[in-house]
Amino acid sequence: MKKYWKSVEEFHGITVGDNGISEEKHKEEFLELFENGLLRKTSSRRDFFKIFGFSLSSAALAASCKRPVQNAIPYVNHPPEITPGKSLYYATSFFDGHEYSGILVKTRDGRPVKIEGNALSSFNNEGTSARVQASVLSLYDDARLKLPTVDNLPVNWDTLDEQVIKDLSGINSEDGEIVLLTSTINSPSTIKLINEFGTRFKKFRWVQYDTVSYSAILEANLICFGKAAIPDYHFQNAGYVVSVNADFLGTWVSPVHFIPKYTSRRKPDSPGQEMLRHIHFESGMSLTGSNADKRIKIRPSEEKQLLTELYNRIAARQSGKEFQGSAGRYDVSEITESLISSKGKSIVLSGTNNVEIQLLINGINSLLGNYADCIDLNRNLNIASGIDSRVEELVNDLNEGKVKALLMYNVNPVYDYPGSGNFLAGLKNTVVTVNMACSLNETVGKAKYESPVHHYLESWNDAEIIPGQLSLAQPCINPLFDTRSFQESLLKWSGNSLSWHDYLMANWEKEFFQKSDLPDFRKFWEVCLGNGVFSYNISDSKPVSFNKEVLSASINSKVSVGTYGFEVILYESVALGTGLYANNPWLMELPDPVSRHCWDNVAAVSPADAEKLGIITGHLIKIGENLVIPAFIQPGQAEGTVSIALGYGHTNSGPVGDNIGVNVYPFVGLIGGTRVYGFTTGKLENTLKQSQLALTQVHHSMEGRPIVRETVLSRYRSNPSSGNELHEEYELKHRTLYPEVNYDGFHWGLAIDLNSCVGCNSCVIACQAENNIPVVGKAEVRNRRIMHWIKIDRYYSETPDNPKVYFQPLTCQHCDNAPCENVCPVSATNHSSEGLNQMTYNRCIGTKYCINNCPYKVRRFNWFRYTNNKAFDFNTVSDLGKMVLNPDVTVRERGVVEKCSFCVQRIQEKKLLAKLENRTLKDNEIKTACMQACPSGAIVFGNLKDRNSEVSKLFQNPRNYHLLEELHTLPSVGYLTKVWNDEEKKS
Amino acid sequence: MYNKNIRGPLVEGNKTLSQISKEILNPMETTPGLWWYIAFGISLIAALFGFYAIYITVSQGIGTWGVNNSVGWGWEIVNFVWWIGIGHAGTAFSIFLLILRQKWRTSINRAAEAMTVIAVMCAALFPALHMGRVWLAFYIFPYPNTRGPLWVNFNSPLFWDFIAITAYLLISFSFWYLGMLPDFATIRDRTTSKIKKAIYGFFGMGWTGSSHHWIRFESLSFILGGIAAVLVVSVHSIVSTDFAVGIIPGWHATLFPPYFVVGAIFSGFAMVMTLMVFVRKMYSLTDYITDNHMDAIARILVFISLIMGTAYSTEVFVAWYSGNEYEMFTFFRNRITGDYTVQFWGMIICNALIPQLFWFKKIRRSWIGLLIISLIINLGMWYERFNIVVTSLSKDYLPSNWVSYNPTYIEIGVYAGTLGLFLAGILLFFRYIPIMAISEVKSVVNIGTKVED
Amino acid sequence: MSRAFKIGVFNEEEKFISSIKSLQEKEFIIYDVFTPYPIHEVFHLLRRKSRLPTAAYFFGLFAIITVLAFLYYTSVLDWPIDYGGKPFNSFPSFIVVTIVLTIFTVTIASLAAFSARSKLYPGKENTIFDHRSTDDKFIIVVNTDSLNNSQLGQLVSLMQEEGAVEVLDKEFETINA
Amino acid sequence: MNDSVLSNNIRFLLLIILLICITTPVHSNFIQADDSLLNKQRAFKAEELTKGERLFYGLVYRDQKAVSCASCHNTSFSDELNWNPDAIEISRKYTNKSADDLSKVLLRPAVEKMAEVHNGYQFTPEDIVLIKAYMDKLAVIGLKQSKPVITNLFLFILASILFLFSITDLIILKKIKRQWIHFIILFATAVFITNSFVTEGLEVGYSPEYEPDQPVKFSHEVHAGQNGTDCIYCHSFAHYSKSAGFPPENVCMNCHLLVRNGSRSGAFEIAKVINYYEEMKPIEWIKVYNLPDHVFFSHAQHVEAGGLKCQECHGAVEEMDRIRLNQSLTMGWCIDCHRTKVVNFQNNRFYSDYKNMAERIRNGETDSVTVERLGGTECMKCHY
Repeated sequence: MKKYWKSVEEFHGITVGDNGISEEKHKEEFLELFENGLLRKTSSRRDFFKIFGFSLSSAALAASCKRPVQNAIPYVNHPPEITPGKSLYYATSFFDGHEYSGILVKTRDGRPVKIEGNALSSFNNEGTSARVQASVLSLYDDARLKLPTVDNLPVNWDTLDEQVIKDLSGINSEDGEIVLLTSTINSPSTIKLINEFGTRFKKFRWVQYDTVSYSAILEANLICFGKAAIPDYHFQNAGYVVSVNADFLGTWVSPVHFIPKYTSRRKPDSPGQEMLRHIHFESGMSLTGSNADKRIKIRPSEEKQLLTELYNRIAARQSGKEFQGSAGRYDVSEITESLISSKGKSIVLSGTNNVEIQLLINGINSLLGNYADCIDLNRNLNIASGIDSRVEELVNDLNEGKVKALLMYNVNPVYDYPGSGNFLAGLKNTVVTVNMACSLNETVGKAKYESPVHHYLESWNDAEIIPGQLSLAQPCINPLFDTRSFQESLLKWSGNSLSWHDYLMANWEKEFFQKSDLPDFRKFWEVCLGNGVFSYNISDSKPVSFNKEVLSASINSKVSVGTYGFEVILYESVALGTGLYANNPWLMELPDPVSRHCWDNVAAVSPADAEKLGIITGHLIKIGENLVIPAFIQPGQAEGTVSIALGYGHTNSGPVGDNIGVNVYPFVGLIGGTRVYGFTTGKLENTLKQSQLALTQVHHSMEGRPIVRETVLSRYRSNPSSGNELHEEYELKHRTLYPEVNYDGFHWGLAIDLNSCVGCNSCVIACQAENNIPVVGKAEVRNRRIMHWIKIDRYYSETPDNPKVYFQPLTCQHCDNAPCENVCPVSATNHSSEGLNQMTYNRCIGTKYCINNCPYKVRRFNWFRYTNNKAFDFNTVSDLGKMVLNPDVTVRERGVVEKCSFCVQRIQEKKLLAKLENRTLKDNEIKTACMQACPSGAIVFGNLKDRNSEVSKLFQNPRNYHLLEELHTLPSVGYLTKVWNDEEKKS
Repeated sequence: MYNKNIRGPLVEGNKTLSQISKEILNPMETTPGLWWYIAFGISLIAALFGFYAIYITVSQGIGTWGVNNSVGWGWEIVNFVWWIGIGHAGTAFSIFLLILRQKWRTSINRAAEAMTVIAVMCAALFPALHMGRVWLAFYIFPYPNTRGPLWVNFNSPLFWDFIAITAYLLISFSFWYLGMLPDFATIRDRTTSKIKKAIYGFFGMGWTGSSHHWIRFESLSFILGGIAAVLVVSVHSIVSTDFAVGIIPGWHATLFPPYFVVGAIFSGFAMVMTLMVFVRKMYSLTDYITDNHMDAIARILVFISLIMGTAYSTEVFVAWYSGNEYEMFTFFRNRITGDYTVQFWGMIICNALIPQLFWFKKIRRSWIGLLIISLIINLGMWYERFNIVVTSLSKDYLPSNWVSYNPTYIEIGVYAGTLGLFLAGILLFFRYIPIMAISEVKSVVNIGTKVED
Repeated sequence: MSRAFKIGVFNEEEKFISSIKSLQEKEFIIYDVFTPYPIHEVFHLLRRKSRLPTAAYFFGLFAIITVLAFLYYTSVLDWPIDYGGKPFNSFPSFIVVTIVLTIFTVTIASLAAFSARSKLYPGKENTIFDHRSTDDKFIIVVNTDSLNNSQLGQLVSLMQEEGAVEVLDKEFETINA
Repeated sequence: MNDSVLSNNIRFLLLIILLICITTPVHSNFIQADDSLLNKQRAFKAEELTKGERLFYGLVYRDQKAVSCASCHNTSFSDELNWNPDAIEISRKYTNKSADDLSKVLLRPAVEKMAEVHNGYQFTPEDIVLIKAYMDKLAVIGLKQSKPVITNLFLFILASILFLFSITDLIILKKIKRQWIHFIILFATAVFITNSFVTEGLEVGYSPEYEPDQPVKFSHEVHAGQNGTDCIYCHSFAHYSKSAGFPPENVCMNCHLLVRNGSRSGAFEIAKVINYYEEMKPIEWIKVYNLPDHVFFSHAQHVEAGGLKCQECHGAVEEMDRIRLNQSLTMGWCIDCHRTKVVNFQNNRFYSDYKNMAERIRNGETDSVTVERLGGTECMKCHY
């Protein structure tokens, strides 16, 4: 057994718990729900019958002794597709300018309640990220903009249109320049519309602005291959991956796209394929670094030298020469050998927004011939198009008064542009400013015209994420507020009388209909709308040629390797990303997968530095002159570096997101036309003031216990049950006094492959959305009362210097010999004949005995009333926020215990469906929310009584074991051992 | 049989029977001293604070306490077990000593039983309060209902606990009350106040001291004593099953039932001693509660202390001997060393080491020594329960769930409230109920003067 | 119809007991004796016996059977529920409940039996022959309704001989006992 | 001495009588009308309004016979089902119409049933004007409403105090010498207190025979009974959704586009429905079968998969005018049924997954499979 170490925090005795409820200031928002909906004369398709939805949700929440009179309010005209009490799914697409997923939206009685992955969307293949899962809550955000304003005064749309058109034509007649600043747009119809809009004006510029920029990749590829695009990385074809500072499993480009490909090659036993080996260089501890077989710490400033050496070594090896240059701090000779041996089947990538580095990457990949199978520039990812220099140019132009009108859509530069003061000054300097935002943000209120746009679930759209892979977005609910889609506004302001929906259809008829083999457009449209996606073959363009000249310059340019001071890395956190959803309480409370803290951003410092500076987790440290932020001792952090998450510190994002953490966007540098996410400072001091952090896990070592069982590939090959020897031993030891319970029909089980799980946390939010799990807020998280039914435990082993990281999703194990069931005095928890550990909320009196007696501690207690309680004003206080509640799951009262139910509502629903259809249940028909959301397919649910079901097979797998199986609790959850593609550590 | 010449008289001072009545009833018939009012005032303030804390708990939720998703039980269960333990002394005194025909118990058992009843009532408050939905507490009754009928889980130690405490409270009260019948009659027949006569007459149930009454009284005492002896053992055994049936390291031990019972008697006797020191001082009843009484309790305590020490070392030994890594962690790295060393070593020192001072006669005969050590024992017993409840939960199987636990002022308030209630109850008991069983004292006043057969 | 009693009041236990003995020798029927504390010798002399222990035994037997039957009925027959893989008839856990509930029942039933048999209940007002008997006096009460004068005289002298501090005459219209 | 006892007793009795007087529910006749609204109708004098009221109540005799409008058109809330429109509804409908309109409908009704009843009414135009005046007033002030002055809680507390007092008096104070008074009081208050406890306790979440007035006087007896409409025609989702569904108004209009005259309520109630539909307002029906929110109940499961008839749970709806809660809707009621109902084990292929059970049936060990035997009484079949 390996030697596991005890955590840094435990040594210093971090206090995690302070009592008292945080008094969140509650912003009273008037809910204009009933004004439009009730009296509307026509009830069209997807009309949101507000009263009905409301009465249901209020019914779900009303809890009192004597029931009040309940009304049942039917439709006046029944919309044919809505069946009260049945879910209706709409295929649509999620794209917020940064992240894309093809999704299905589950609506109940006209209101979207859950996002699910669209299995037909090959891009994300039914997986979704936490942010996509949580986006449904943003629909019901009180901080959404509710009506158009001019100079911050409410107006109606006609007035606004009139004034905007007048202003724009005025500027146009004076030859003034009109600029449209948007987030990345990959909707072909919208792009066409923008171009059409632009041609109406004499001087028009369209600038795309990415909050977190991929400008360097775009520019490097433009230089090398003549195409400004982010290539698609085919990890499923790669046998060897070297990544540098690119958290492609967590935040970089499109994790939800990369995770399934990556994990499909990380299976130790997939036939005919070598398991992928992954080497990762980075400074902070990222999700990708945690999953890498080998993680090497570097300082950001060393990256270029490292890649140069790698390039030169490969080049030297290929030309048969000895490597001549100077060797860096890390011996990359082994990596060089491996890369060359898996030539054409490897990927080298970097996430650094630096053109030179990206050129080097391109050079290495070209040398290795990876552009054939592994890196696809032809079918590239249309996920980011912003070029930093163009934005910078725009800001300068704004300040110089060259731009007369600025139209902004889905951007928040006042918050996230590095020189936001500069931008704001430019904005003030511009005559006509129009802001089109969906929800409250820092830029809102700064422009003359506020033209609020629909939430994506309310609007039509399309997207071409990869050339040839199109998807449609359709409204799943009538607009809740007096908003209008961005495209509708453009159409209006360009004098086009078509509605955006008609425009979209017309464009599809013209552009894409001929690419299908369906006979008429109506049919084509219906099929596309039903599937949500449409793909067609694009011609394989000729092999890209690599422009080698450009490289020499960047190889020869000198870099200074930082040897003193601290290098600060600014990164996107897995939960909050760029900070677009800061007001989403689900995401705010989602713990970071590695540091396991939430409700804050922190400065991750390395244990060595912490010791040097006397820092303990929670100390406020001062970085540079004016950045004061709580420190967090992050094992694996490179010495001399500090990592801080972007996206926090909002000042105007709504009651949840405001004043949480520190905004570090102002510290993003602008060097040579690209944004640099980091800076170097000589100054880092400990203020010794203590800040209370919301940590959800304070002990990080497994203490030598066989909790996550692991092996390495070579040992696995010789013995598939290596690392899992205990399982057989305990199976033999299991004896019972009592006769074993014989399950008939169904015995539900869940298998979790620890090798596939990358720890992305999307299951956590999926579960939260599905099961109406309340948000408890920072103070209660600190009191260790987070409510998530599934959590992803993270353990470290080896040295705190550069630990190995393990992720383990932990949910109710549904033990057949459940210790919790025995001890409940009122029989509120007992076992079902289908192997479910049943928790009956309405019977529970809250003795908490079951919580104590659960060895896995997966039961949660409703410490307070989280619904209709002003102290917990997240999403279960306002009527609007409550609309996200799943009507099939009871909202729990104060004082009852709750826990994972294996999504019993889904089990019951599918069983009923099978009964109604007079057939047996199919394997994989029932999917729990966590299984469905998992992009890597690590979670498999099914019937253990069915020998042929996928879960049964996984339970037979020699890698399968049960958590704490020596207790003979007989869990229905199985884990598959973690297999590292690494040589064995000599202990 | 008891021989006065060897062991000294049970009641000193050659009292006549009427003198006994008069002296024991003295606290009831005279206005109490200032100390009584001050003490009562303090206890009322504490109780009021407790009521406030209870109000907050019930109106806002258990979230106002420091317990969390890993440590589901905190001070409330610690205090519950502590009170229940204290509540064992009265019955232990009355019953074990009754069955063993230890006549020296007579001047102490009333107070000890009163203490039992009040302590058990304080204890019973906690399981009720720790429930998330105390208004649905009736679900725990297995009564025929409209739900199917849905019964309760008879396997649950908490259900056992519930019925055991209910039964214990009822039986302790019955036993206590039964013993008071002749005394109430004495008061009724002695007093000149009409109100007192009416009230004590009502509660005296028409007792006359007839031979018919006495024979049935004696016989009922022995029945109740006999079955309550079983109950005393079983109640704390059942309380211990709350933990012993659990699967958590540090809980899952077969040692628990005897260990808890002995511990309970230990804390109960210590509390009796604390009280007796006060009673002797405040009411000058040294003739009834003689130095020999205190000596006897101290000897029992030192004996039990040795048992406790053995139990503690057995626990640690078994944890090591079992080779179970979770048990070893709990004992060696979370109690002996680790975050909870104060509580663990506090427990060892207070319960196993300091009571050894009772080997010295000087200390056994010094009221201040008795007082201090008895208080220390009660503190130690509180530590013991804290050790069991909190340390096991705070670091159990999965390190990801490990947390620490700190009480909030609400929890402390509830505890202070029960202390206040207890003190107030005891003070009222001094004031309105004969401190000693008058009839029983009378029956032993002359015992041992002539050596019986 | 009123009833007359002779009441002998004694200060000391020994004298009181010997008085009982001599009265019984002279074949006086002692109506009752009242003492401040129980005296076992008196029970022997007056042949007082209690059948409460027997009753309690049957209460206990009844309780055990009822409780076990109830447990079996509720957990096996009426609504069997699987708790942590245990069989429905998980007898060992029933033992605890049975013991405690049996004790509970026996206590209640014995108290009730005591109350009923002794006719003692809250608010009951019994005839008090001499109110000092609950304090420090030992009292012998003899019903004198059927005694003639010589017998009365003998009775009084006998009591006084044995050391009665007082011998009183009392008449009561009704006797509550 | 006797005097004082007597006077004591008399005083006590007087006190009780006084208490009874206080506690008897007092009905206030009318809710005070808003003067400003009445002022608008000051065209009529108070006497005239009174006369209008008397006419409405049939207190003005003509030729030895008087017609009382109020005898058919309720002027106060009533528990009895009255098919005729309430006075208030008519009044509101005619508020903005002239007395002439009223006269036309009143004396020459077009609707068959109404014509039958109103046949031979003789009102002078003046009468009608006065009646209309009264009805306008009624439209403003609303129906008579009984307002119980004291709540049950007050009575309950009073009874408890009396109870405690008499106990105290019986034992300690002994003011009242006659003990039978105590026992009467004790008995009466004990009965009252127990009764309150039991009734209030039972009514927690449970209201048997609940039969509220609906916004439209819809008769299930007419629709489902006499006309034989299938339940599914209106409650159309019962076979495939969790909810059976309340019929949208366009379903009502399928028939009532043509059928404008009802057999029970004439044209008035149907006109209401049509009005709702035309104004695109939903009818806010009052739910009778309410399950608590922690219960998941699926109609599809019971009707389609379980093959239950609607009447098995909802009773003989086709014989009810107003819908009445027919079941206790307690958990015990559900469980009883789950214990006895047999599932369609052999014919629904879904159940073939229950291999042990199928085996036992093949072996003849058992013949019928109840819901319970497939886990139908487990918590998470209904609560999640």
